[in-house]
Amino acid sequence: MYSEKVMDHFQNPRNAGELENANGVGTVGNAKCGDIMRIYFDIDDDQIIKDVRFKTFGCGAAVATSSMATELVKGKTIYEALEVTNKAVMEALDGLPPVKVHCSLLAEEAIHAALWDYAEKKGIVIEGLEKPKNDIHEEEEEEEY
Amino acid sequence: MYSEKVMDHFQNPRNAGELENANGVGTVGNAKCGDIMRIYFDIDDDQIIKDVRFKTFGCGAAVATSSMATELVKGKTIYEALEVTNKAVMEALDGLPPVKVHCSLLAEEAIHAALWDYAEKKGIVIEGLEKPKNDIHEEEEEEEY
Amino acid sequence: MKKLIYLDNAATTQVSKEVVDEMLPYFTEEYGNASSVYEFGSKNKGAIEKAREVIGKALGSKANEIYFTAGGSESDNWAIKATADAYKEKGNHIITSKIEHHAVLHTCEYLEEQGFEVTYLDVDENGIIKLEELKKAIRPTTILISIMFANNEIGTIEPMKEIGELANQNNILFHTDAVQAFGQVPINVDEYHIDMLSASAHKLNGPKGIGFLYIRTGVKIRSYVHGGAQERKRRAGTENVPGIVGMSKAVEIAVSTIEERAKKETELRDYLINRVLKEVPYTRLNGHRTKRLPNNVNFSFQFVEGESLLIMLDMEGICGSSGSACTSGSLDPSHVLLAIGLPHEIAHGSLRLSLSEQTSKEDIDFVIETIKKIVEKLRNMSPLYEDYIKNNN
Amino acid sequence: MKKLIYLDNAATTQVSKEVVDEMLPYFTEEYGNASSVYEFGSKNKGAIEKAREVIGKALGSKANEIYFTAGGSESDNWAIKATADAYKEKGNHIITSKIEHHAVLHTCEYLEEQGFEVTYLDVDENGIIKLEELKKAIRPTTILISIMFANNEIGTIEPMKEIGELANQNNILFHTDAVQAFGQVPINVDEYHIDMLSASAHKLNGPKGIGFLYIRTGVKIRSYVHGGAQERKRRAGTENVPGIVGMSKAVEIAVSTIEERAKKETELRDYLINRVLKEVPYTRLNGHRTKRLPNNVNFSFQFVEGESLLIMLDMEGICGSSGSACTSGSLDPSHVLLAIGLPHEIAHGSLRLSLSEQTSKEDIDFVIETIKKIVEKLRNMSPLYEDYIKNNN
Ligand SMILES: Cc1ncc(COP(=O)(O)O)c(C=O)c1O
Ligand SMILES: Cc1ncc(COP(=O)(O)O)c(C=O)c1O
Repeated sequence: MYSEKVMDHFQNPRNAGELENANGVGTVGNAKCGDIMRIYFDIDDDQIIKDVRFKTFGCGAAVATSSMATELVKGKTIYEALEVTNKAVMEALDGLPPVKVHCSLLAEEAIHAALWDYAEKKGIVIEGLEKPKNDIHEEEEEEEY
Repeated sequence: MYSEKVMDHFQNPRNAGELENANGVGTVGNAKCGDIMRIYFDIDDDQIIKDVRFKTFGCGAAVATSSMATELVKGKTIYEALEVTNKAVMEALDGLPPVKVHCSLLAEEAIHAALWDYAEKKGIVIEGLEKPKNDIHEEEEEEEY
Repeated sequence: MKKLIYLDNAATTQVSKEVVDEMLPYFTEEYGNASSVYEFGSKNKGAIEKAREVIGKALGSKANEIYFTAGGSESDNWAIKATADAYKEKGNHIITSKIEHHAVLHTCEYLEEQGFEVTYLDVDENGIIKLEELKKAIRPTTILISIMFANNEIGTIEPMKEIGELANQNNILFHTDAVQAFGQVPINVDEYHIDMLSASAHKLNGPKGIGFLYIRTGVKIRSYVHGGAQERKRRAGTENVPGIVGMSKAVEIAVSTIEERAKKETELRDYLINRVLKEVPYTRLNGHRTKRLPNNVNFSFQFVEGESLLIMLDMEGICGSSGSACTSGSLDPSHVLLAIGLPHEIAHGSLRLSLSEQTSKEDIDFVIETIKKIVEKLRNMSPLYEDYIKNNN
Repeated sequence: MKKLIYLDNAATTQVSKEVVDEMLPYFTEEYGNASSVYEFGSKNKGAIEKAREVIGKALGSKANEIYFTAGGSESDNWAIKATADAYKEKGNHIITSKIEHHAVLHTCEYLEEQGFEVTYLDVDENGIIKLEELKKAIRPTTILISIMFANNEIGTIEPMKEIGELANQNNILFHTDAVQAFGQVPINVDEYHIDMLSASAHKLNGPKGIGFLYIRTGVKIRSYVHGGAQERKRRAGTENVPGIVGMSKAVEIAVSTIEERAKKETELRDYLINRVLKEVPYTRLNGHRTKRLPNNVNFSFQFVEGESLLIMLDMEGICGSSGSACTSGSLDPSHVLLAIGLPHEIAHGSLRLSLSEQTSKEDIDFVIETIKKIVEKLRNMSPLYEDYIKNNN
């Protein structure tokens, strides 16, 4: 069901855990959908993401996308991080099963939420960043035959 | 599906064929139902059935019941023959599958038809003998569950 | 063991050894649930998807247009009832033929009880539906045309292409019961504009209890068996993996040998037909002389009743059938033979012999000689024959 | 091969060797059509009738009250839809429960679309239906009560006797989905006033794709799969003889070992339950503590999501499942766990382990240790756990 990359990131999640000195924390998803992601950023004065951690309650894909998302943003500026889309996360993982695409959306949204938190704390505006919804849940569609 | 007795009478039908000097011939059934039986009697002056033959177009049970019916009436008086019921034929054959019971009715009716023909030819009345219907066909019933 | 000449392959076939070998591991080794998370189920899942591809390829369809069922009857029921259900807003009229298998006919009769209208098309003396009649039968409310690919009793192959085109031009769904044809004659669902197609594995040396329904992308029918999310939520029930794998193998073999088998069987078939017609008087071939399944032969022997004939053949080790296998036990003569215009007493005297790859010329020679003897014996016992001879001498 | 501890026997089971051996001849040797005239089909016919007797005996029913189907889903669909169809003059109301298998639930939802009214009974925190609610739900128009014998996710056994008596007193038909219970707990259809009962062979070491519906004499439902005259005209389709024979053998074995299996499995089950509840904090047992299937265990591990847990168990060679097997791939949490009152996040974290005769104490010990490690690992990654600890310290 999952690609090798997904399985690898699920079994050996990168950057799992908490970040004591985080200056941006975002939590998205909800228990009803079965996925909650939290991302912690340590962003330095040059607006570079020096360190990142995540915690995720969710399926294998949710854990793997969180892990991959943290990899993709680590060492990037906040504007570069803003460009990390769910598509990029999925591609980096060699794809996801259709029913799991929403996990990658959640990862994108978690990055945005952490950036938003950072911006609020700093009192700055990150251009192009919208206030994240914390409930990303695509309606499961009737399959098209 | 069939008892050994039925199979025996089907494979080695007794009294199959035509009787040249028959003085009573009865044909019953119709092609629509898939069964036609004809019985030939040679009845002597003491009203004893001296010889008997049959011809049958029909299933295994139809052939076997014809064969058995001829056996049961051979050497009997016409009144004794009149008592040979479809039940007697069936019992003598160790039973018939439910869907084939109508064949034994046909055999009983064929005897009656041949007796009727004899009576008409002789100008006598055989007490207890009704004019046979030549179409014996039980409606196949909806199975009872 | 007694000699056995099995000529009832239209009813069901021997499962080939390769098929059984393919199935075996899925009983005792790879038994995990195919719809599961664990790795142990993934081989099953893979096997199912491979089967879908094999079958899709055989039909010129996409893999995901193949849905597994328990056999031909379920496929027919599903296609017809679910179409009625899904398209009832569009109309309530269905067109089928008088010679369909009971799985189609009784389903249509059931729908009539539910308020649908069904036209049962006549066929000609060879069992071919009349295209003019079909054209005339089409109404604005017609939602489905269901015509079998080839008939199970008399082997006649219907004009699929013409039917498909008519259906297509009139924007009507076209379902075909290809239970007899699939694996015996090449089928391409696009060429014939087929929207739904039923098949059953046990007719082509696969296992019993497994079949499929092809459903063209875009056809909006939903589940017939409701429940779990299997088969993309369209057919519930734990996947019958051994059955699916067995069917896949059977299809693979059937497709790869289709030409040589057809050639061999057609030759034997024609040999059987020609000799019997020549050597047994008062005999009729039922079904079209050439537009027929390579393995199907169906005779009517006048003045002779079918069951008696069958039992006597059986006593010589020859397995044949009379009328449709599924209705044996019934007293009615075959609806197919009546539809091609046979009178009752002749319809009662029919014999279907359906060949397989295994059938040999020696078998057929023996069958012919046996038929000759038996038919003569039965005619000598037949009051109909007696009357006929007396009236014509 | 990697070590494999298969604890998904509620989803499907290994076919036992004796069962396969029994089936094998019917693929390649005794393949003739069971509904035929010839002798070669009669062994098949005999095998089918013997199977009917074996199963009838297992249920305390007559042989001719057993009808073969393609599995549990078809049996459920048949029982419910055909009852609706046959008794619609009497009424249009059906009573079922919120924790039924989807084969029952989706069928009932389908009937609602067709104008029937369905009451879905609540259950208590252990998954037992409330008899008082059932009593109140009964209307003059109620034609059917369909309550499962035992639940497939949480293993809870329903009060069959009480339900059957209520149905009987009120002259309402009683159907039970016994797919999980049959072969695991003794069932007598008369004792429980059961009018229809669904079962599926692959749940008791029989083959997939075969099941049956028990229909009490006098129940007037007709065909669901229309077509040929098989199964006394009530279920069309060429008989799946290998499947029927395999199921019969599986039932024979299951019935003859039912007590010792139950004893052995119950012991192991309770050992697993007790240790996990004691050794893994924030854990809940779902389903009734004692009124449960001998082989069913279902836990919720708070702060942990089920699929992650399953994959990690799988990596250690342990096959389990989460929610109902049939809905995996779905994002919804189990309807059963919601019905017993679990909040969503806990419902998402459930694990079903279903034992077999083969399961050993060593297996269970390994499973317990593995669960402990994995749950800890996942909790350390869980934002819910983090919040919980912070809020409670
Ligand atoms: C309670 C219950 N009912 C019905 C079914 C459906 O049975 P099958 O998958 O054999 O169709 C299952 C198993 O999946 C079940 O556990
Ligand atoms: C033309 C046709 N349709 C449908 C069926 C039914 O298939 P099954 O018996 O596999 O359900 C058969 C065979 O019996 C058939 O010949």
